[in-house]
Amino acid sequence: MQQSNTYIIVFSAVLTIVLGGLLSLANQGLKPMQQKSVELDTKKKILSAVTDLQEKKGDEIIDLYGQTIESVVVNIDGEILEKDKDGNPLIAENIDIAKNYKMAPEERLYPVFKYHQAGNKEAVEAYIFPIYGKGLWGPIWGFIALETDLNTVKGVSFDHKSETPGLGARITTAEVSNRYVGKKVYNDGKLASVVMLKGENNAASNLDEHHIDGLSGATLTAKGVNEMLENYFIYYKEYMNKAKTNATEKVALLN
Amino acid sequence: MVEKKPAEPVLSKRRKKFVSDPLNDDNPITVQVLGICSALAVTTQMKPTLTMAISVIMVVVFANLIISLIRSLIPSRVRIIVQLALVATLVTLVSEVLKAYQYDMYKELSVFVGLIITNCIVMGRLEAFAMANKPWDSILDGLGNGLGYSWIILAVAFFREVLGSGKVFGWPVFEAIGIQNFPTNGLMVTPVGAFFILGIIIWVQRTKTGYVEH
Amino acid sequence: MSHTLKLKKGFDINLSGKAEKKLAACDQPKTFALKPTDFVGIQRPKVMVAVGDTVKAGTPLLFCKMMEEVKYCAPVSGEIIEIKRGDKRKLLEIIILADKEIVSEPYKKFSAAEIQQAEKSELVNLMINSGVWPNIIQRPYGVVANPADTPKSIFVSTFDTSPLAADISFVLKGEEKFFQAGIDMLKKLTPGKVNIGVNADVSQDTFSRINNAEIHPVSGKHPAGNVGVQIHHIDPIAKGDLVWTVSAYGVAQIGKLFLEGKYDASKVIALAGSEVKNPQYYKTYTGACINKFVEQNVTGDEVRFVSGNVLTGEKIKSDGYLGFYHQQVTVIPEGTHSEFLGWILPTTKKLSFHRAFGLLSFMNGNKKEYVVDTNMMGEHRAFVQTGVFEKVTPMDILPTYLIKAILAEDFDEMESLGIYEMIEEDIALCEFVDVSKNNLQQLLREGLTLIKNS
Amino acid sequence: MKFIKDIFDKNKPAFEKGGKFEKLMPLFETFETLFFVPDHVTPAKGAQIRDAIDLKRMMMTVIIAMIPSLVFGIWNVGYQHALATGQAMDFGQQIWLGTLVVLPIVIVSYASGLTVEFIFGIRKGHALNEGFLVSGMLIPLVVPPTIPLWQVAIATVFAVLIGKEVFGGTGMNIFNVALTARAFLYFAYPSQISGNVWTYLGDKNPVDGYTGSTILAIANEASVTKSGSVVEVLANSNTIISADFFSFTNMFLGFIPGSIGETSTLMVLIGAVILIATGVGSWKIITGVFAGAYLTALMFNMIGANGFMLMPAHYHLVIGGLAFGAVFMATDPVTATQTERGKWIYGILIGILTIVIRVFNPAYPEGIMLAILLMNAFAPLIDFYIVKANKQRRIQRATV
Repeated sequence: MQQSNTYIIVFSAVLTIVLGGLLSLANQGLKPMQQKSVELDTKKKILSAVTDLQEKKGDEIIDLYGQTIESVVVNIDGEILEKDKDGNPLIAENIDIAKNYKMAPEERLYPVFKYHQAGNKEAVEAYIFPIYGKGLWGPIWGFIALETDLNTVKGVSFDHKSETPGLGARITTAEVSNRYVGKKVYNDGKLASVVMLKGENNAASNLDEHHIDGLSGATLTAKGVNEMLENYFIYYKEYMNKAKTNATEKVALLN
Repeated sequence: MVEKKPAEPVLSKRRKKFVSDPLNDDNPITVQVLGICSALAVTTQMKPTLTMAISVIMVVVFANLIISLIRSLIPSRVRIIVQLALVATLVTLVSEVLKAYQYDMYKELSVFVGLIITNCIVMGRLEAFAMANKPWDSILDGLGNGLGYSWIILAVAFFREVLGSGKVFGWPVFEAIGIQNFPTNGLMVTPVGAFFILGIIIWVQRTKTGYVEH
Repeated sequence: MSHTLKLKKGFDINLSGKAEKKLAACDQPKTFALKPTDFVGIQRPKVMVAVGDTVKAGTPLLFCKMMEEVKYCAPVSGEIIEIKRGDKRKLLEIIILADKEIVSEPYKKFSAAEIQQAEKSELVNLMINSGVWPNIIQRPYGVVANPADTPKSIFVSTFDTSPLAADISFVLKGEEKFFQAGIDMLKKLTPGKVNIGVNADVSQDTFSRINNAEIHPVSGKHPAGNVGVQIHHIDPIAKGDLVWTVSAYGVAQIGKLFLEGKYDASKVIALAGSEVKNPQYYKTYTGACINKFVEQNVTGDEVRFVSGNVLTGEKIKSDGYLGFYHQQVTVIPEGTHSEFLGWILPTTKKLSFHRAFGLLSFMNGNKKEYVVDTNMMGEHRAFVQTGVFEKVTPMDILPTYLIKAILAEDFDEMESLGIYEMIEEDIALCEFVDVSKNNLQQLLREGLTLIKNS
Repeated sequence: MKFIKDIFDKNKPAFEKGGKFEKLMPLFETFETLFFVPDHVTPAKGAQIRDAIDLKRMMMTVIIAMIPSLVFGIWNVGYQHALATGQAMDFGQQIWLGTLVVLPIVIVSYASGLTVEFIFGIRKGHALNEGFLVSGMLIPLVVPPTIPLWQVAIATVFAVLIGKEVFGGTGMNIFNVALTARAFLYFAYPSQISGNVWTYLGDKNPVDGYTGSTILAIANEASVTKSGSVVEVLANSNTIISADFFSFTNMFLGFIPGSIGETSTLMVLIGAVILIATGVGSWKIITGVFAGAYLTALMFNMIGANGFMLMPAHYHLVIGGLAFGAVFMATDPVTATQTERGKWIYGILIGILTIVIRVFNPAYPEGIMLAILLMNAFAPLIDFYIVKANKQRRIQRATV
């Protein structure tokens, strides 16, 4: 049966309206849930650099985040920024690190997440810094959490786009990230960073507080991680210095 | 008085075949070799694979149902575009729902859910079956093909996750039975591994059924 | 005389038991046979005689229903004593008990000058009825030529490089005049040339003085003497081309028919091979029973009698009959033995074209003569390409690919890879050197049959 | 020999049709033909005599050519162990240790591969094909001595199954079986085979400052981290053992860590001489690979964008598995090009690709493996054009 053009046009129009309506309805209806999902995802990642979240459910995480995280955005000089160039308020959680990475380091925005005791903003327990860099095949990124001395590593979490499975991709495993815990960033006030060594099963004598065991066969990914960490320690240097002074001041005040 | 023909049972033998045939003899992946792209891409772990499988079942069942319902209304000249529009709408819906309730899966599957649109299984069933059959039959046909697709990708995912990550649905099986440090097979994590697993499944299946390429 | 064609590829199989160049005195065999199986093209033979009939040399015995005009005639006069048939009544042999004195059918005589002047149709008519026509072979396919066709050229190879081959110059000694007449006759059959391949490695070749034909000196190892190789280099066959070939003996026989007016099937054959006590030449007739020659003249119990040479010939019994086209009988040991670790032990005694570990025959130089038996020397295996076929095929043809095309029954590939240029004898050396022990000649024939019937 | 023959003859009926072990006939046949060349004779029509060559002998030739590499490899495992752990070991101890490490790998490789072959042989009812005899020896030679045995087994089974049987068995496979095994290991268990710590240490600790990395791994890293010229970095590596540990001579002779059979270019060249002299390996392919690699490396020297590019061209020929691959893998008659002219193209392209992969691909230092596998895939295409040219000549000839 060959329908007339009018029929086809009418049919198409009706179909478009029905399907389009259906889609926008779904979009509107699901929007709040979706936003919450995105938010949860970001917050989960930040928190996982300092605590174990395995047991917690979505709402609990958001609650926990609200209670324990205070976020600020700083620039390369460690100054806290409230508004962006266009005058919109800056929210640390919404900053796209990957986009910032494309700009010159001086122009980037650097979010900082302060982890404190639930409800008590003063009792800071850790600082969480997002990091970003290049692996062997593509970008790698993650968060590093430092203790209040801004020297001892409290925890790290890494992620990557396309490192070699079984080699470089191992940076996401707990086995590797645990190696960082307790290591020191500064050596006598000088930046020493935490460096992943070449090859696995290095002699214990080589693993001092600035060095961790490497990844067999993934020397180049390890090199990317090392560079990423060192870069961001430099970028956050000013902020860290200020935070340290504040902390000592506070301690002095309390005394 | 005209005697009424007794209604066909809801699950008559004929209808059961709609569901059972695509599971093995006429499997969309291993026999018709459709939907290979997603079979390779999403099957590193079982969880996203299951999500993908359910998504495809939903899309193909509902698309079959709707197309079958309005089949007499669809102008034949534009039927492909109508089918495409419907499938695209359903896929977008699935994608939106995933984004809202299963964000992890949404991120992981990302583009592959969208690619259900181009999955030949869906369009193929619409054109070959739903356009010419009643709604209930079409639902069964969609279900059969969806399941046929699902069990294959789940099987592939099972082997890839067990061998590649030592886990099933994220649960470390080897540690559970006392094998620590199971040497995971990196090949299984890459799409190449999926090729091999799929190849072996097809090989075994064809040896059993005696299927010969025409 | 044109430029010498030098062929680098190939391999001479140097066997012991070469025939000494002298004619042995020996009684003629009692029986002779015409074997329709010798003629590749014959599909539906029709016998024209019955058991008990008496025939003369040149009396038609049978024809093929596909090409009725060509008659296959009795080589000797005598009485038909048996018509042997095999499975499905396939005609195998027509056996004649020979007269003491051979009587020939009288045919019209021509002088050399008359041949030049006579009508072509008259000459052809005589040839197809008298029994000499089957000497003319058509390429492609290697079947008896159809008298209705006109070939673009005609080729005659006057030397044979195959193992233990009869020396054609010796065999045709004193027949030069018939050979010349035969060439003159052939010249009338084609608008093109009659090409004669002569052995450039032998000086003073009688055949290089032949007139009315193009002489092509050819030098090289086997298969340089194969007419197919010579055609390939001189005037190759493309799709749709027809070329005729005649053996040197065949040319002389044709000449004799015209000059003497009779079908003379007498020929000199070589009896050779490592198991022959006195390898030498015998004068007899086409289709002779070989028992007279081999009786008391063979050492060893387990031997194989081959009508023809060891590369392309056919196994026959000790009282079997010489093939129509064959000019030699070869006797070699049968190889029914299993050798302990024979696949790895180093040896200089086994002949090999290869030099794989332990095959040291290449160190013997090319003068050494070998005794080779009929053992396969290994098992049949999947086709493994080693590049060795190309080394023994002095043609711009890739035998490996041709064989693969035949296995795949891919007609276009067979055609474009040059199947029209080959018959069994051209691929025989490949069959000999093949590591995987495939029967390539049979395979090639299957391919040719496929194409011919398509 | 008679009594062995008798044993076979006595037991044969059990394996023949209707016998108790009818299904195991291929197995029986394999062993019988290993001892005795069968008494098959040529058919009545056609070639009445055959060349003394057969596939077994051809394959054995390849294995014999590999023996120098194998023996040297066994010794080198012990030698490297002594160097790395700082022990004093005499020649005999080194050989003994090497044998203890290498022999199990060889046995596992053969046992697992032959098992698969037999299963398929029995299913299809044909005797074992000799092809695996070579592959089974190649596999141990291309893996590091530190490889776990179970990985050898899995890789071998995978290679025979996926690399060969799915294509229809020997003669039909597209990819070199041993390289398929190596590639499988490379992608499946990369940490064991990516070029770090390739010296067998056993339960001993290496001496301080020792690196068991392969030269390729070191060179590769040196070029990426831009830490000076590769030659310098090599000269400064493992100075703890000897100042010229990674000198050209040492690398050529093979006194370096690496895959069992690959380290000594000299031994490989001895194998090459055997293969070429016997005509079993194509000299065109071997020469092509070396020439292609050398010229490409020379060209890179001129460009000289990084340390690896600047490495002297002749170094490329003696490090890694290039020589071994060129001589024993690229020449595999089944997977290489089959036309004579194609062999040149095939060999040269392998050489070029090897250097390109080595220099430009930081993750896969061993270029020859991927280069050969890639060219395996393209070999039919090269042949296609050579054959096409042959056909073209035939057609043109006709019109002239």
